[in-house]
Amino acid sequence: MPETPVPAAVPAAGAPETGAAPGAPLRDPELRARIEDFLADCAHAIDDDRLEEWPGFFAPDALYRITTRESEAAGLPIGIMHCEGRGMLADRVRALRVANVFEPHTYCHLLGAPRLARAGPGLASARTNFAVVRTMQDGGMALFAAGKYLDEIETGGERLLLRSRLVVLESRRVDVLLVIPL
Amino acid sequence: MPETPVPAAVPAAGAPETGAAPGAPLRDPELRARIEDFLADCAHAIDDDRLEEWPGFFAPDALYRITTRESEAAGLPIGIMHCEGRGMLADRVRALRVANVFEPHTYCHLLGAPRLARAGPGLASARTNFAVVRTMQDGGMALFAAGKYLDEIETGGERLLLRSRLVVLESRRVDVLLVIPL
Amino acid sequence: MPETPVPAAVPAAGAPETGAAPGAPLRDPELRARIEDFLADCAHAIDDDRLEEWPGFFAPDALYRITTRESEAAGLPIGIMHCEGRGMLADRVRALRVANVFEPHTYCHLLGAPRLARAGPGLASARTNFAVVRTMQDGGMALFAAGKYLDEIETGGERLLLRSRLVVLESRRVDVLLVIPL
Amino acid sequence: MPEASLAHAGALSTPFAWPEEGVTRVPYRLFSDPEIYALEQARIFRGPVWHFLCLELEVREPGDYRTGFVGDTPIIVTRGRDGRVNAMVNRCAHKGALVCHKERGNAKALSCVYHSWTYDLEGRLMGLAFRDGLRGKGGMPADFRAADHRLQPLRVETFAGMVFGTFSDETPDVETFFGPSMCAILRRNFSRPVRLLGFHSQTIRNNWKLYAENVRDSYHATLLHTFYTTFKINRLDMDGGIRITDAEKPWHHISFAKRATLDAAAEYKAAEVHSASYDTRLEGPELLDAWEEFDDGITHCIQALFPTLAVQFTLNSLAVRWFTPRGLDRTELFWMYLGYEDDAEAERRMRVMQANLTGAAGLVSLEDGCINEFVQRGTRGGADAAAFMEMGGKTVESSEGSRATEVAIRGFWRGYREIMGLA
Amino acid sequence: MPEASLAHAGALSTPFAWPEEGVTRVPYRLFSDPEIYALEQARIFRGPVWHFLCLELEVREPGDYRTGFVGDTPIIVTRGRDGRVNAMVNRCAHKGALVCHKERGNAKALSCVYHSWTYDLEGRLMGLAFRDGLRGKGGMPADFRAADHRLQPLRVETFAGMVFGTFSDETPDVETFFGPSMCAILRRNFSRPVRLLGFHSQTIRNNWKLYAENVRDSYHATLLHTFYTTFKINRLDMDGGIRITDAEKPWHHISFAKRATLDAAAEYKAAEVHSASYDTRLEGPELLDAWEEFDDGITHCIQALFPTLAVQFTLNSLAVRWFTPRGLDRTELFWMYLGYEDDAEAERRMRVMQANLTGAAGLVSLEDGCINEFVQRGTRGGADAAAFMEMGGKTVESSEGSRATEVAIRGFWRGYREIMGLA
Amino acid sequence: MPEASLAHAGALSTPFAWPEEGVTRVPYRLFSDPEIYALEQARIFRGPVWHFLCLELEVREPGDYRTGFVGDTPIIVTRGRDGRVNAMVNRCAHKGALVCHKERGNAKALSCVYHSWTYDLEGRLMGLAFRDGLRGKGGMPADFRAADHRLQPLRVETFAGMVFGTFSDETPDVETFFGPSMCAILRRNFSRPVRLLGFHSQTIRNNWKLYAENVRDSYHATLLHTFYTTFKINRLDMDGGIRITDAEKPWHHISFAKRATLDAAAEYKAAEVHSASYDTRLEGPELLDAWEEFDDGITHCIQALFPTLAVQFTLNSLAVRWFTPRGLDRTELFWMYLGYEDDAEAERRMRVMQANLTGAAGLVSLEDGCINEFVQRGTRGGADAAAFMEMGGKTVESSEGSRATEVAIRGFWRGYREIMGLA
Ligand code: FES
Ligand code: FES
Ligand code: FES
Ligand SMILES: [Fe+3]
Ligand SMILES: [Fe+3]
Ligand SMILES: [Fe+3]
Repeated sequence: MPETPVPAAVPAAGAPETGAAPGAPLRDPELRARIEDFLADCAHAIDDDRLEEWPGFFAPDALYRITTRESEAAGLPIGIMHCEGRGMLADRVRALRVANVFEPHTYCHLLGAPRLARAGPGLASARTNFAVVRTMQDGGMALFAAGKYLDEIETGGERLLLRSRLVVLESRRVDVLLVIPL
Repeated sequence: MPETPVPAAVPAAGAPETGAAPGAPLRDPELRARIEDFLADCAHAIDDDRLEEWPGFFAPDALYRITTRESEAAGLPIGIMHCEGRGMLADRVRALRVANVFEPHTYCHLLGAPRLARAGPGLASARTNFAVVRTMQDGGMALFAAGKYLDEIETGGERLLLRSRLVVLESRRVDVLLVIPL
Repeated sequence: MPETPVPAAVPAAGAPETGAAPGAPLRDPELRARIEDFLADCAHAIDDDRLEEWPGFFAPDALYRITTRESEAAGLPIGIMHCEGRGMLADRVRALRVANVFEPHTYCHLLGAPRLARAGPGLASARTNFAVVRTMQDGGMALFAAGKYLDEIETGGERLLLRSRLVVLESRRVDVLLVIPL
Repeated sequence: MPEASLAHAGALSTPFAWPEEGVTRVPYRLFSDPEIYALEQARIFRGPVWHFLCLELEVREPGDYRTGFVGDTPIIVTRGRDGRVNAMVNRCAHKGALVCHKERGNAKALSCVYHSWTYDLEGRLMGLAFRDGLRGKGGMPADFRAADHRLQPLRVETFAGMVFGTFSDETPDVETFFGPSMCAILRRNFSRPVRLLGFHSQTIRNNWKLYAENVRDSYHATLLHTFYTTFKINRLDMDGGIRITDAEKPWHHISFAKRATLDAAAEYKAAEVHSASYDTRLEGPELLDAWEEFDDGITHCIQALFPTLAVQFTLNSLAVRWFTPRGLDRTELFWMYLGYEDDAEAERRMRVMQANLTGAAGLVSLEDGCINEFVQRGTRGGADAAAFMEMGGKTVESSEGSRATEVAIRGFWRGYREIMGLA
Repeated sequence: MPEASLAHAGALSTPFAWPEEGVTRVPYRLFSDPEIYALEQARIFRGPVWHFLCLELEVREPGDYRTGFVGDTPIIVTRGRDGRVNAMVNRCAHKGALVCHKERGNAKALSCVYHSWTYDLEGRLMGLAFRDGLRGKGGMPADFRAADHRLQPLRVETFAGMVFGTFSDETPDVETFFGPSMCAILRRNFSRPVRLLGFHSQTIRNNWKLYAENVRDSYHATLLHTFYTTFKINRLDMDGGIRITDAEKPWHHISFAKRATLDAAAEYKAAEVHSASYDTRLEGPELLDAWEEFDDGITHCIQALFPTLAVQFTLNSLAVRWFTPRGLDRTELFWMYLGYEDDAEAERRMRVMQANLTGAAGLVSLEDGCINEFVQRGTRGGADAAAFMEMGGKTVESSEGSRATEVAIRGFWRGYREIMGLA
Repeated sequence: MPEASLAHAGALSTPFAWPEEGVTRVPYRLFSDPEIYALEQARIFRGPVWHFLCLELEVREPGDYRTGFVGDTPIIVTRGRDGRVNAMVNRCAHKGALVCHKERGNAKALSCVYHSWTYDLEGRLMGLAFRDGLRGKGGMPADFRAADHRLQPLRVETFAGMVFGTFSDETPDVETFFGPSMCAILRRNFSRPVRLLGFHSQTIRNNWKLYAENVRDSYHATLLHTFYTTFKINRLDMDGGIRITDAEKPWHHISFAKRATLDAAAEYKAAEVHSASYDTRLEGPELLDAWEEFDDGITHCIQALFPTLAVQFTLNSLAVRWFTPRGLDRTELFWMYLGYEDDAEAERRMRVMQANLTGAAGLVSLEDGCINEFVQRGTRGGADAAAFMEMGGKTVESSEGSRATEVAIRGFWRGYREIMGLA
């Protein structure tokens, strides 16, 4: 009972070089380098448990959501985490530090090459596949999360800032719990 | 019973900067950026289930093979998949859509930095390590494939095209089945 | 009983664009490309079992250490491997070839984007997250190691060379054994 | 040991004796013995109990199907042409393949991909390929009767938008099983058409019964989930209590609290509640924006339905939570977030925000993802030891005035012990 | 339970009774009971059965060795100096270490790395380090006799380029075991020297016997593998049939079809074959380029040899397929693709292309990677239920005229039941 | 099968009989039978044996705690206010949760996060939240006595900086258990305050007893670990031997060698030692820089303490190694590297360099990471077979003159058999 319609033959062109990433390609080497470093820094801040720095990567009114591929496809408004504004990000970090109870663990982010594009004046978009390896205090190590970051990055200011980050997880199932941001 | 011969001492030079990748280094920032985006787009098209776009990343007479490290070392002509020409790629996609039966699942590609080189006029070579995380509909997530892409990329035209892609898997054992192209 | 002190609010600035990586950003496209290729070549030499080439990526008096996140945090001088000078790296390779007994297996390195910085005249620093997928001869494939490379790279000469590489593993537990260098 | 061998407690290779203190004691062996697990499959999951299958809205249209599990047994729920909801085992009558290998879909008929045996939406065999062979050769023998073969059906009842199924003919109807008091509150929660707002699941590394206890444990919330306490969303010093909804069958319960009635009690200072260390200013206070949705003043209400379902209305967050054993020490916990079709945009927005409190990353629930694993791991090597649960006394009866009690947990074990036939 | 405890069906902690309908019924318990698995190791894998070990070409030269498994037991196959093929358990006579820890190699002798006990290529202990200690201290006692210690040998026979081994002295010779009719077709396939063209494996998540059924299931191919049907490579409306090669021991069978004889039958329209939805134009038609390789008109031929081997010649694709249990619900399936040494380049090219049809990514075989898992999962919680297999009747006899039958599967179970001693 | 059921060998579902040859034979079933594993938990890990818990330096300050395992049972070790070291089961007296879920820390009291039951550093229940409910409602019944509830304590003794614990009152004191000769050498090694230099662990894929054998196997080192041999760090042709430290209870032993006495023996040529192929020039010879640290000439000394501890002094590398079962075929091996507080910088540097020889990546130890797995895998399907260990004779007695013997392994099995009660 295959519901999928029979596809057309190979698309004549299909502009594969831009693919899903919207907007014009972003090829300025300097800006590419800055964004690559920025994305790496954001991941490393989490991996190194410098979580208090993490909200600083976002614009004051940034949107940060973690959801699943399945929920996103279904257009469901509730995912797994939903923060509006840097303050809510900071609240998450402080809850983790002082309120929440969980077994100590660390993340190691593996980022694929970010697919960059121009999304408007002073705005870049990036789609970055990622995987997060979680390690428990006893040395137990596992692939905890995989998915993609869909980012909007403000490039106008002196420092780059995330205007929005949508984290789309491949799996709708979380192993144990999610407390350290992805 | 170690069959390996005793190795010589450290090679005097061994040109480690080029290593296995053939040809001259490719350092033109613009072309590097185009190829990086191209490789990412090709992976994202698969990950996002835009499979009908996938053959469009290949030249009309392209060669696409999936084989294993062990088979490649033994010089065996039969690997796991062998397609000659864009048409066979399209047939694979259409068979997946309308004929083959399997449990729904998705891929998430993680690409390492591509090692680029000039392979001739209008031709670049790329060796890219990759891992593919497969997620089943019930949320079960696992490392499905790891290996390397050995690509020949036509850089002469307005759009980049794969002249050939050899996918060399680390493992000779496939978990359950392989139907979505790697 | 949370020992962690209550954190301050969001750091005013926190220079997230440089984060943990020391020194000034390194944005010269040519040098970035050379270093990216160099790091990939070093990983590919191991993955392709060209281990005899591996010590050639290091300066003659280079320091190479593998340790764990936990040991590093505790400032313990003994990690998992400690080599001073290219000679000890070569000894490791030769022991692997002729003396040590283990089941054949291969590595596939997945490197994240290296976070580069200038660390002094003719010296660059790089922090690169990595994962290593280990595949046994029977096809058994698993995430064997994840962590970060903390590198010092000599950029003055004709060829790049590692002055030091600190491999910090996420897990303090090794699966079975570690004989092929990471 | 084969599942087949464990229809009765008498079949256990090691006899089980419940401690004489009764359900104030629970031997840890119950969380680590594979024979007990097999026995539960027969007595509880295939026994005289109503099991939550899905929400009606998941099979809204005729032909909609949705797969799931009752214990280890794979299930299909369908909406028939006649609009009625059906449930059957997802096991082909031919050779046992999953008939539906997709989690959701819509189909005119259920066709097994292996040999194309095809069933109607009630699970009756409609036809099979090459039944008469080809050109008179091969095919089924003359005495083959399609009517003898069908997908094993479950009894199905829907209530308040929820679909329940049971394998047993003895199970009383749903409203009797859950009791009028429970059904009343469920009607309150599902008084208007609901819409799905979110869905995800968690793997928790513990025996399913540890989560069943956790849901009924009104004693832990304020101590473990300090975010709750700190932000005064739910504390034991609010008016609230535990209502055992059926004194005869104290398997289910309702836990409720009225936020407005908070009257900070001295015991909170005494209690080792480490939330004391947390100052209560939120930088993003909109997180807790809420409105009085009902006039009974109840702002926090959880209904625990035996064995594996909980419905919660916390502030304005309506969620259905259920869990499925995935082996002796693994359980999958499902979260389904709901709103009403006619919610105003501002209301939906608040429900979305409040969802941050619960689920796999919930500010006040994430601890439950690991705490039951801590019990699973803590009890290793302790199969002969037992839990001690006398908080709120040793009896099983409603505790309208206080939630500093383990009465609801004792109620669960009362039901468990009875159904399992563990003397 | 220790393997040691299960030499006889009588040792099962839960007695097993086969349904009175006989092999038209197969209780699902057989796929989920660890004691049955242990019993199979003793009765089938260490019992009076020939097991495929490898191809002769894998141990071509003297000193070549190749490791593998018979059931759970690790095995070494060697080519001796005398050119004869030997097989022995890969378990050192000293303390049980794997003697060969590499999958393949060439060695003058087999030396265990742990304490350097060294064996000749037949597995006889040749020597051991420090047998007499050092300077007369330590070493083995005076009564130690090297001749008392050796690697446990298997009986070995080679046939048609294949190496078979058995643990039992009762097993009749290979040609008797498989029967003349089977041996004839194997000779046809291996009439000329073969060359290895490809090799890979799959992990399938099902009990090994579900794949054994699958290989013998001539009823499913046209229905599940719709690529087959669509491209008219193999359909039930071609001349073809099932040959039980030994009426007394109906454990093995040959399935064959003649592509040229296709005469599209009405039943195909009737059958719920969803391939109908697929138009048959290939954009890369060279995929199916083939030539008439034999004059018997047989274009599709599968030989299933009890218990875990299949040889297939589909169009021009010659492959040897075998599988090994990796636990109760895991099986490893191996694919070895062959051509003839004297193939013309164009012929080899066609074999390479046709390999796209089979294997882990095979356009007409990939479904078998998951379908047996669907059965494994569908039968969970159903240990007391059984499969129903009366397609093509209830008997076990050749069905030359039709493959719309389950006769070959019933034949497998006849053999299984007999060897396992399951009354 | 529940752990609870296996307090005695008589409870085994399959009777076990040790071969008449005694401890020169070890049935492979002992490495693959889950019931044996469960029996070991009761008889050995919860039995009359001292188990290594940690080093004193890991709980140096009052309030320091460190968690670990004795077999499968989770443990907490604490340093009390009174400076004494305590050990208790990491299982809350309330409902069994891990009381400490962090591996290390310092705390005034041990507070379980689930319901805040709080224990002092000796494990006595100090208080619990809402014991009297709130405002007189809820809380514990009148007859609740805190004194009836505590964390299950272990007996603890410290010796030479090591902390040992036992569950049994029968266990004699530590010095009696290990014997004067063993204690003397331990005192030699820990004569001065030590400092932690390194710590990591390995997962090895074998039953824990295979590693226990490996540690006692003086016969394999020179043959398997060819780096040892090649660089003449430890060879059988140095003066050295095996000292069984207690003839009555030959469970423990000391293995020693004097590097300076090497007198290359002809047997090394004879022996199939593949290190012959390795020329001995190191490009980085500083790896082996060492100094004479003791005046007894002993340069290589391993103390194996029943059941799962080894202390080693190789050249100048002092390490404590212990292992914990993680299931039937998994074991975690821990390495802790030590130096003395008053080491000179040059000395510490040499200890750091020499650590390259051992551990998970040790040039002379990495083989032990896989060799026991080779035995685990080699013995699959061989539950009825047994290891043969007559090197150095059939008795269990010191072998001062030679290490070409398996006497220490036989000693281990003597103890194992006695404690397990396996006739
Ligand atoms: S198993 Fe479903 S049709 Fe055969
Ligand atoms: S185990 Fe093979 S030589 Fe000892
Ligand atoms: S389980 Fe520890 S306080 Fe309840
Ligand atoms: Fe909770
Ligand atoms: Fe098939
Ligand atoms: Fe060793």
